[in-house]
Amino acid sequence: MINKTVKNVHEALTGVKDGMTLMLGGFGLCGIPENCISELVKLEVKNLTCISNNAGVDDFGLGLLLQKKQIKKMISSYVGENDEFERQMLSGELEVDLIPQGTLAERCRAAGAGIPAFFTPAGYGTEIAEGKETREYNEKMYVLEEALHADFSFIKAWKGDAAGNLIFKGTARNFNPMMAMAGKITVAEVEELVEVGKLNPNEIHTPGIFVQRIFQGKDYEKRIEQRTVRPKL
Amino acid sequence: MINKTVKNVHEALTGVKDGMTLMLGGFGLCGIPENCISELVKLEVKNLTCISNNAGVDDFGLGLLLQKKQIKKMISSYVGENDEFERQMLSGELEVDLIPQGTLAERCRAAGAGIPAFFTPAGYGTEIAEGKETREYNEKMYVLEEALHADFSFIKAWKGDAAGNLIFKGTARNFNPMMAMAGKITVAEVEELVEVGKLNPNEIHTPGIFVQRIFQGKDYEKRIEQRTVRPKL
Amino acid sequence: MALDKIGIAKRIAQELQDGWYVNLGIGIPTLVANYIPKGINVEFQSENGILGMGPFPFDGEEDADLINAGKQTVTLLDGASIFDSSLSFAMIRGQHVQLTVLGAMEVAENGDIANWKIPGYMVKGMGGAMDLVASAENIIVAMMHTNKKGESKILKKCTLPLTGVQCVKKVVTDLAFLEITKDGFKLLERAPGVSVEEIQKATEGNLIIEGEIPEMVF
Amino acid sequence: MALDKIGIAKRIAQELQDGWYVNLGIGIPTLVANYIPKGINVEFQSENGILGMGPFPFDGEEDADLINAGKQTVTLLDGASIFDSSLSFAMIRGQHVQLTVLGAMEVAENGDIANWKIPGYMVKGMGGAMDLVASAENIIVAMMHTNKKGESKILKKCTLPLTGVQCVKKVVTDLAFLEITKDGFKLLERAPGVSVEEIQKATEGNLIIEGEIPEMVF
Repeated sequence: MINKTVKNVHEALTGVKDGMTLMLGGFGLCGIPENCISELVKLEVKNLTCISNNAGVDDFGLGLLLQKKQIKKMISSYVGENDEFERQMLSGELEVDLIPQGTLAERCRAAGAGIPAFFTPAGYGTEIAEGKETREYNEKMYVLEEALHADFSFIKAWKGDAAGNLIFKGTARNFNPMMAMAGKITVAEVEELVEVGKLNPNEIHTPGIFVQRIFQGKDYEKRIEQRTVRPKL
Repeated sequence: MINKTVKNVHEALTGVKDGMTLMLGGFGLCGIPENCISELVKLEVKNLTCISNNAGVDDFGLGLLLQKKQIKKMISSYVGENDEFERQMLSGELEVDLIPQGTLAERCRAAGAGIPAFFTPAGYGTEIAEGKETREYNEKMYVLEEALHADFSFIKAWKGDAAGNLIFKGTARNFNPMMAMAGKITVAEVEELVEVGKLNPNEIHTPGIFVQRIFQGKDYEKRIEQRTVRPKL
Repeated sequence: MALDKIGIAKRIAQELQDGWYVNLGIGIPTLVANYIPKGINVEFQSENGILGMGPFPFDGEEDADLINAGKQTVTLLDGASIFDSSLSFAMIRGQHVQLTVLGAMEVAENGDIANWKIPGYMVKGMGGAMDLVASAENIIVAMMHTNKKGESKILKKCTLPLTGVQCVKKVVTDLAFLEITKDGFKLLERAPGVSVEEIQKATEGNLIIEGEIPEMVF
Repeated sequence: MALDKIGIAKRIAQELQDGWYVNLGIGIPTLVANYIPKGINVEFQSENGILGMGPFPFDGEEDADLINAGKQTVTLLDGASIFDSSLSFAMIRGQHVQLTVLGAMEVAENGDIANWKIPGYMVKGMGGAMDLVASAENIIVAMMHTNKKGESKILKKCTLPLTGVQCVKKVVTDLAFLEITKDGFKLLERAPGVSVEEIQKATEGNLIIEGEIPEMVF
């Protein structure tokens, strides 16, 4: 077994530098690497290109990096819910590349899977396809999209082991597995780091080969963006 | 919940016709849809194009269909271990299309994922790439490969429910999940059809949306091709 | 009388068919889930990774790790499954989802749709909309027939940046139920009490009126 | 004396580095797993869907649902994981596997490899070999230096249909340990008791001999 455990978040982020391209798992505030984000703020690394489906809210998630102006460019599918983001974007301080959500997911997977490019129908005939190669298959038009790599990927999982195997919980899975595949160095923070051999090999979502560093995270806030409920009967 | 249950293998194969393209899960004899193969033999459908990583052995797996000369064309990555196959291939009765294993897996997934084509490095510079578009990305050469669809996909899983959700066991998973995605009609046979709600949503390998028909299989032989053991200490 | 949002959702719900997997967009489309016709089984797909999505949780039972694409806390029904974003969009792109319902700012008579960007305004992104409209074989748009100034949003040609081309099949607005044909918007039904003339007036795109146009029945 | 299969496997095993994921082909490469250097942790990947593959099961404990790429019954070590074929080849194609060891019929001085097809003979297929050789950054070939007729299999140019181009990095044969450089096969080590002349004679491709060539040390 190859041991991927690191002591803490500080050791996990060794080597993160100004100007790097980072992927961060999560959908909205669900399944985001809270510990890694806090450490990125602490490290004060700048000019980051961040690839994440969303950009957090003003005071949580990637919003924390935006407040400190650490992000030069965001690559996302949806960036609402964030006033500081809007301000920086409209003022031109922040570069934003918007990508259809399915294309974003597939471009991450492609990078991890050694597929440099693939055709997708998403965005054909729209400004997203401008300058891109298009092609017809079975009377439908497709756009050629390329793999999307990262220097570091920051992943949040529910359970993990020293071999780097990960299991996610509910919709906190989302982009995490593909981004784990696409990072040169993938750092996984987990709610529960279990003994090797405790995870059922059949139930592992992300095999350890995609994870270079893993640590037990702490103080998870797991903030809910839209608390929608029905009254108890 | 959309109920995919059918009574038995006979009902499950309704609509299978001469000349169709079929996908069959499994690697070697591991994870093959034993019940569906038996029923295909019984149905005496002919001129089939079969997409499966291997072609079985003489008296088991796809070998049973070969013996009855029901297969016109095999699309596989490796077809050893089968004398009748060899005879039919060398005599020209059987058409064979050999595809690199990873490309085969990815072409099935692509079909199921609405991706008509993708670039892969496998086979570049070999006869596999002849007549295919090639392209350079980051100083490496890639071949363009297209999605591979099937009229029917036959899948073998360990556990399943009426919603069509599947869980595989060990390496019997192999090609089954991708082939489930690529069939116009996907038929799943399972060792254990459990009550809906018994499978943990977090542990499902193939979500029910990819399965059109499911039934409780029976009489699994699960033959071992190479029984390799070490003596008990 | 023109339909309210619930009326639009109710009319769209009538289009659901037994055995369909359905993706509902944010806003009016989400309401469709509340009006599934009796005797029909459908499953809702949420593009952040749920099949078999259920209603909101009971107060106190919400789980931060279980949200829908609108970031709302939800529940799972029996038979549900969870998957990652790439498999989720594999389902969508691979046309395993039979119906997509989403909102729009504009729809054109050729089926073009614009719903993600207004030049000069903050652009929040397309989320999964571009994948959904480019992939679904069956797209129903839920929208208001006109904007706040009374200008038609049912157009000859979209004026806003497109989300997808020639993809919308049907449109349910506060005024009418329209089908997109090669010649334009075919008027299928009128909202209760709304006249063909009112619909005609509110429609900039080519409106095809054949014979008697029935009122929607609820 | 020329190495036997076990000797070849042992020499290749010395190349393993701590923390590597390794894919072993069928035949001699499989034997490499038996000679992992002490103090080194590696994990074996089997392309049919295993990471952390262990030894053969104890007699009576074999499981039909747990086989390796050679269709042999195997076991899982602690920390193992199981996945489908598409994720397995994602690992391979995406270069997450640090070393691939496989057999060959021919290797050329530019790193071309032929190991899947002999025209006129029954072709069994390439299995995962084409994906492996096209993807791996580090490929070691385990093979005999010559064929049964004594003809070299270490060539200027492959005569058989290729499996992959310019991909092989190192070759361990019964006679020698060779590295492929831009100028040809660089002789790194001799099998115990085998002379440089013997190796030269058995090598058709350009053989680069620089200085004293050490014997392999086991």
